[in-house]
Amino acid sequence: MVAYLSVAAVLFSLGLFGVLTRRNIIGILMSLELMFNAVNINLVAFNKFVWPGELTGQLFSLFIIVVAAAEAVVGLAIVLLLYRNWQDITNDNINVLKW
Amino acid sequence: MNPQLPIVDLLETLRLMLPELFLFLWALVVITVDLFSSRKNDSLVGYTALAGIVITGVLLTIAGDGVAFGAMFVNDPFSFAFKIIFLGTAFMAVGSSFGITKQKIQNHRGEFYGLILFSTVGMMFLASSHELVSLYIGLELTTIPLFVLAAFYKDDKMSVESGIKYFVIGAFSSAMLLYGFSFLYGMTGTTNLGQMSFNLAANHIAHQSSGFVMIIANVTILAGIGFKLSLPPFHQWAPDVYEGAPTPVAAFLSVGSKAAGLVAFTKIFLIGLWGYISIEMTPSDWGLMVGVMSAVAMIIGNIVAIRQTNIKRMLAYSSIAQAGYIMIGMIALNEHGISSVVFYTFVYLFANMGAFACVTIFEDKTGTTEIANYKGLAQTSPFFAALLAIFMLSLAGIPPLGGFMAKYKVFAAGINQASAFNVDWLYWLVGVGLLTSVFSLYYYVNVIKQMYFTKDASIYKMTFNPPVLTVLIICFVGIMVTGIYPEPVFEFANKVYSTFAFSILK
Amino acid sequence: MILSSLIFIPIIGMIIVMLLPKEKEDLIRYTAVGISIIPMLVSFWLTYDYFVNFSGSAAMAYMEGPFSWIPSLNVNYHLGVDGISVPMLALTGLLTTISLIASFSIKFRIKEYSAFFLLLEAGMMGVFVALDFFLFYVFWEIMLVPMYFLIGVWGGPRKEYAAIKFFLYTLFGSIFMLVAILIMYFTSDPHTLNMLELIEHGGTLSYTLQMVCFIFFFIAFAIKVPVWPFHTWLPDAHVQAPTAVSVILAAVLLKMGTYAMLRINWPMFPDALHSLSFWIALLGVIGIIYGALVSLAQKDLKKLVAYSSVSHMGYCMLALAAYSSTTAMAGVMFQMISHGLITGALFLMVGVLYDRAHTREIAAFGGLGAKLPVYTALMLMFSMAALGLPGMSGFVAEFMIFVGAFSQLNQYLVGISVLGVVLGAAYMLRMFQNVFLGEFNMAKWGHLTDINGRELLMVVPLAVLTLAVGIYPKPLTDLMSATLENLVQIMSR
Amino acid sequence: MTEHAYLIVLLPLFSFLTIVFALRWKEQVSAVFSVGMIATSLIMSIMVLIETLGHQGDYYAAAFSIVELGAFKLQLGMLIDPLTAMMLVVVTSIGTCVEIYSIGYMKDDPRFSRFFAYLSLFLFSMLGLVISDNFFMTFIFWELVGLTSYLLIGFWFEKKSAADACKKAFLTTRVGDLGFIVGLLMIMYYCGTFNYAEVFTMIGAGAVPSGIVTILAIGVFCGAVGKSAQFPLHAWLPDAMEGPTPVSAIVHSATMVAAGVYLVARTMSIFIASAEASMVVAVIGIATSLMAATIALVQVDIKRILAYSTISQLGYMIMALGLYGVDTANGHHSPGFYAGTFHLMTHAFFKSLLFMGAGSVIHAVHTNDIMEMGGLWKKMKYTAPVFLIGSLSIAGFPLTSGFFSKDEIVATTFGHPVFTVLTLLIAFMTAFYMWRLCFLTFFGEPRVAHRYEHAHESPNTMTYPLFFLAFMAIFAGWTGIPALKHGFASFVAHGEGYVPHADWVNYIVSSIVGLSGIGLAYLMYIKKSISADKIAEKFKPLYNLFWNKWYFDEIYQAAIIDPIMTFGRWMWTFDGKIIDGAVNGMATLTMWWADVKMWIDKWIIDGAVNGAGFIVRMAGSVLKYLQTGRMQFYLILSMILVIVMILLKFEIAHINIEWPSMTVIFIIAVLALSIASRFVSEDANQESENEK
Repeated sequence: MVAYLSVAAVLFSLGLFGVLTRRNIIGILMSLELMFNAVNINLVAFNKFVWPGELTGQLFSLFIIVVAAAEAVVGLAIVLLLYRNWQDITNDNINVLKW
Repeated sequence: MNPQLPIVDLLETLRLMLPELFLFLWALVVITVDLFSSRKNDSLVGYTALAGIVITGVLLTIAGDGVAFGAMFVNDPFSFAFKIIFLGTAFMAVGSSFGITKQKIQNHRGEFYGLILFSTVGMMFLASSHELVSLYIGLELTTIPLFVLAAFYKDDKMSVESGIKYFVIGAFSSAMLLYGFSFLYGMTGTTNLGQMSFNLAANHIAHQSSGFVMIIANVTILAGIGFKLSLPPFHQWAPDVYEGAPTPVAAFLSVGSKAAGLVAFTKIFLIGLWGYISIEMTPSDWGLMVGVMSAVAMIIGNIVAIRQTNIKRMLAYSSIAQAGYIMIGMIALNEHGISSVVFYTFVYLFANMGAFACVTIFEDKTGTTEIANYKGLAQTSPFFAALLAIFMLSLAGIPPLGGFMAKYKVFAAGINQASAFNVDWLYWLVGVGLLTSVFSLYYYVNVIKQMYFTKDASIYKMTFNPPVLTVLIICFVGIMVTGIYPEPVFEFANKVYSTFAFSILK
Repeated sequence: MILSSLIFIPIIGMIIVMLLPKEKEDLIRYTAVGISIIPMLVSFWLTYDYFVNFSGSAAMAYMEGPFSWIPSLNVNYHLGVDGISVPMLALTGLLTTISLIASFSIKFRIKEYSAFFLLLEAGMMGVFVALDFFLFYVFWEIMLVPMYFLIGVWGGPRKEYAAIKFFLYTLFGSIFMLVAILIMYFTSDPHTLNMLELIEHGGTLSYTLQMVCFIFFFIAFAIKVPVWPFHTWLPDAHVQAPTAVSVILAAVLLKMGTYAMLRINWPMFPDALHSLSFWIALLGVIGIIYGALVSLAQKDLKKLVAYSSVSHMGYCMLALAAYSSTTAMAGVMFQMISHGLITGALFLMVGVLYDRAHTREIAAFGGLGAKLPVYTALMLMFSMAALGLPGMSGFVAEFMIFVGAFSQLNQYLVGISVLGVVLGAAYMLRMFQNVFLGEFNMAKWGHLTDINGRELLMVVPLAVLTLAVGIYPKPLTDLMSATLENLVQIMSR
Repeated sequence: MTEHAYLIVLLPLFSFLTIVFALRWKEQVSAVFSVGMIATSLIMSIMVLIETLGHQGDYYAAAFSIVELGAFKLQLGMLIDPLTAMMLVVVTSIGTCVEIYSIGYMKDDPRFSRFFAYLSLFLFSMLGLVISDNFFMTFIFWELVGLTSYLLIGFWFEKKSAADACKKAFLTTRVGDLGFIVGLLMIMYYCGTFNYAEVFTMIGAGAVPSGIVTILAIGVFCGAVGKSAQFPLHAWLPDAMEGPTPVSAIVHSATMVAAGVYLVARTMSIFIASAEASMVVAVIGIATSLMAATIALVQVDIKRILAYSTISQLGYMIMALGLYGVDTANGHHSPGFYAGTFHLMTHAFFKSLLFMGAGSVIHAVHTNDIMEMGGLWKKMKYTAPVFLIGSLSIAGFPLTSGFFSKDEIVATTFGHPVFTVLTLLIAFMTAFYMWRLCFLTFFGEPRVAHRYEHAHESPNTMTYPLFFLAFMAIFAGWTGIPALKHGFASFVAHGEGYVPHADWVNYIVSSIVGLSGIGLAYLMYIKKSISADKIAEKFKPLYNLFWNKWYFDEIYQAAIIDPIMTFGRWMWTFDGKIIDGAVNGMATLTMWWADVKMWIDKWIIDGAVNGAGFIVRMAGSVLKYLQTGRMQFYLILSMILVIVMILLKFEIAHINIEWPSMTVIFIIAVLALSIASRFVSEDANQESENEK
């Protein structure tokens, strides 16, 4: 189980890394998905190894997958808008709002 | 827990969920009405949405208390209180957005109102959820429409920017939250919050220390919710997003979304982790951590707000500070604690929504949100100026307005806890709260100063459309009533406390 | 009923004034004055009735309540008066009316002005009658808002600074009071906010807690008084505020600090009081000397009067430190009343001059005695009263303060404080000489006219009272003595 | 009559009120009214005096409380004893004279009726002071006479000198009152009452520690020092001559300044309980007297000479009372009390005579400078003789009032040789300067012609009072002739009283001293056989010292007034800069904090991003991440804090990192990596931008 959890942790960290460093917003979106998936792995692993009686964890991960998909859709739509307005989706350049 | 699903009484469930279901359907209706109404009839959709909210409110009283879906969905006074707050927020946000639907987004009114209603439905689900999955769903249902709403001026760079920022940060915080959830699940094997606290308590007693995983879970969840509550250090998105988003949306965010965060916080920390914390708040639990965050929130929020020139940013920082005040009540786990949170949020709803409504009116009229432009308004629009002044004073906590009662209640809760258990740092926290509330006065009355203290009359004269006038009057009445005769609200807040989960556990 | 009417008549009046049309300025003025006369008469009647029927005992009279207001916080609507609040009520009633008459010289936004002024009166009355801590705090804070507007909108050149300074200072003090109230509330058993019960309870607190609460309350009230070194808001607020507001500020608002000390701070924490009394006296003496010295250096008439308030309120602090002497306590009350009358009148007089000459610079005048005989006579009288000339209320107050303080406090300290008498004479006479004596500049001030009927109407009652209290203070001491003796007993327990 | 003595006090008050509120515009009516009132008071005073002569013991009226707080009482009450009765007559009779005199003197003044109002108020205060039976009441009227003195000195307030003088008078006496107040406080503290009789009984019974009595007595004496213009608070009295001359005659010579003496006499029972305090009194008295006499030798302003003479004479009385205290405390018998009070009375008459005479002269020649007068004898047939009578009296010419009273003072000093010598020296100087004044004014040739031309005798209203006073200046002293069985000495007495006896040596010595003074003046100013200028030349330093009044004004200005004013200004600055500054500083600090963030963002970071120099950019590339507006920055910052939080939590919870330590290490590593990579890519990015 440690292996599963470690994989999840690595995945989460990779996602975190991506969110923190990607300049392209699409990249950030993808990294976010990685983080969600790390959570899913965690949940499924816990369900399988620690609490095998019920399917709660797996159920939870299904919900997460669905919601993450919905979230991604909205995110991509906003990215589109962003591109329309700024002709750019580089994260650093989008900073009119500050201070 | 019983592995078999309980037999569901369908009618009972329906009754309990009636308001949410209705509002969900009504949101669809609103979008549909927009399709069929003519463009010239510019307020029909809005009134439809308002009517829906009012009807939902009525239904809410019918729904009553109870448990559905195997304790996934619980209606109790706590959820009722927050549902009222959410509906109120939605009502005021919709009410004050008639101006912008006339001018800026006339082609997308239906979607605008519909999304607000969807988000409200999410919040209401959140308020009733008693379980991690439904809590998560509720939270997402709340925020996803808000991403869209923040970016609703689709040709406005700032609005879109605020949308993307809100989106990335919102999604990120969800991920953090979920990561924590996964550990909670791993430790307890359940997603039901009540069960979770039992299991945790057992675990705690068995091992005498909850260990490392618990801390990771604690902190990541706190981070996730911290983003929603815009508590430092997770607060920095708030001013940017508030400034860029359409003003009613910013208002909705500042109250509704914050209240949703509070609900989530309460559910997880005060119910789910109840077995883990102890009433004395030993250093190993979340109390001190939240305390520090709340202190920093009050300090940063109030001090940075002093130098803001844009009223929306100013209100954003102010809302950061207000969150800090609420958290004092949250930390104080006594009879005043949770009821003070409810009361504070209730008052905050009126004051902040009122202030934002005024800002909306002003922005619709003049297209600007700079504080300096409010100069001399007291002479051309005395009613407007007086109301905004009252809202500001209430936010600053001057008696006999509601804001004072709320602050008093919160500080009373803090002092009570501190004196009952000799928690020294809680005294200091309350001290910081009081001190920063003096600072806060400076920027709140700065607006008043602009409006009143100049001899020259303003070049603007405010006009009100009926819904926004209604909103303003409701806010005014709300503030005055909670300030002068707050007893009914207090009584209800106390009922929330007495029926609240942890008090039953105790 | 009668105490509530003192609070609510001004509030109703405020609403009436707000409903009047903005253009009818005279109507608004007269309505405001007319409304303020009612609580004034009520407060006079109350004083008389108290004197006749209740002055023999120390118990609260005309108690209203406790009616439950916010049961979940144990907040009650609880009013009552005794010998120390009754004179304050009369003072408030009288000076509000006088100030409203003085406000006839306000020329713009009269409706808002009058409304704020009436709200202010409600707040002041409330502070003096509240017996519930929460209620007290609410009234205490309510006054800040109208005061902020009154200074900020109708004030002088640096009004914004002065207004916010006043507001922030006082609010800063209030938060300490709030903490102390909460501590008192939660340490009492059963939890209560009733001042009378808390006075009983306060003595049983541990020494540390008493000290903390005492100091917290003290900061709150000391800022209001203002005790050196919390006084710096005062000159700014006084100088920038319009005349009538300065009058109210000096005559009533400052008194609330000392009143609250006498009502709350002192009796509630006897142990803390006993160990801090020397330091309080020291602050008082510093205030006396310091205020007088700074007054001596002033170039602006109003500022001079403002700083003289610091000095005069220093006497109050000195006397308050002598908690076990009834004489000193009576001295405090007398000083409060007489400072209210005298300084109020002085501000009015300065305002009268300012309305005509449009300057307050002492050096700009000279020899006005030749041109404005009546004005000069009145001003002379009030200056003399301010420097403590016998026959005026200020003398009785100062004398009782000295006698009381001398009997209990460090006698060298009191000896030093007597210096204030000379310094007080020095700044008052310096002002009087430079403004009224000497050669008259006909070309510059030839157009000045003597004091007119309306202005006499507002100053003469104060003059008469100053003299009456100074010549025959016995009714006033009779009014208060039972209460004061009881207080002294509580304080020295 | 005695039981209605309060009417004596109240009539002038009534006169004041009537004039102020009713008779303001009717000048003559108000004058006559006011004279009528004071004359009635005079008649009643005489009746009181006669009654007092008739019966033994003092009369006390029922006291009337104005403040009553438990044991603490402030009362008003009457005490009629011989001293009071004598003072009542003195005050009212001189008051009547002065008021009549003023009708003529103030004739053309625009504030004529106001003058009478003030005078009435003064008389009210003075009589109240005299009649009082307790310290508190005395203090009240004590201050009120100060007020009226202020008003009367500043009567011609358009003159800057008058305006200055009235302020100076008030403030200087107030300084003395300081001590008086402290004395009162001690009396209240140690005796618990202000009533004279009770206080004296207690002190006499030794209920108060003797050290305390000394301090207390000196405190009370401080009041007298201020009011009676004794050293070191004498400087105000000469300046007070800026007031109208009738005022000088009554307020600043006969009555108010004598109030200090009266106070010491009244409270003599305190002084006899403390030899030290009495010695202080005596020394102050003689020092004042000597100093004032030396100054008077060289002055040329007629009123100032009289003023210094007044100070000198008051010093005499004080000294006599002080010596009485010393002697009695030591168990000796002394005529001091009798001498002091006796001189108080005689001095009141002849000094007011002199002042009014001087007023008459000034009225005639319109100058105060005696160097511009001369030969007025011929023009002023009435004034000149009475003035000379006054001068004889003050010089101690045999059989005048001054002769008897001064002899008693000299007699008092027997047993204190230093005092005796000084007293005689002062008597000599007094005779000299008074007659220098007379010779320069009335005899010789007119020195300024036009002054002389316009000189004329004064109207009757002015001269008749002079006649009366001249009569008194000669015969008032005869009440003290030792041959009388029931003379002044047995009437106004302290304790068992003093039986005077004719001391011929004393009479002869003092007559010689007085006459030689007159003779020297005659030689210098009539015969001119001794040149005044030469002597002045010879003793230049002394002359300058006297001429400049021992530099007291300058010293006070430099040592007290200037420092206080400077200190006041300094305090004001302190107030604004330090105290207020501290408060505002806190506010500024808060603001500054809010600003810092914006400032860094605006200038350093944006500046760096816009490529303004390499170093700035390097710094900026670090600081840049403080910039808000970039969400990844927010996230990084918050994640760092999350990590910190977790680590802190570990630390606090004492948790050993177990199996999932990898997770933590990973997260930290990831964060570190991400931050580093941001730097690298940022720099690379910027360099590429720069290349473009």
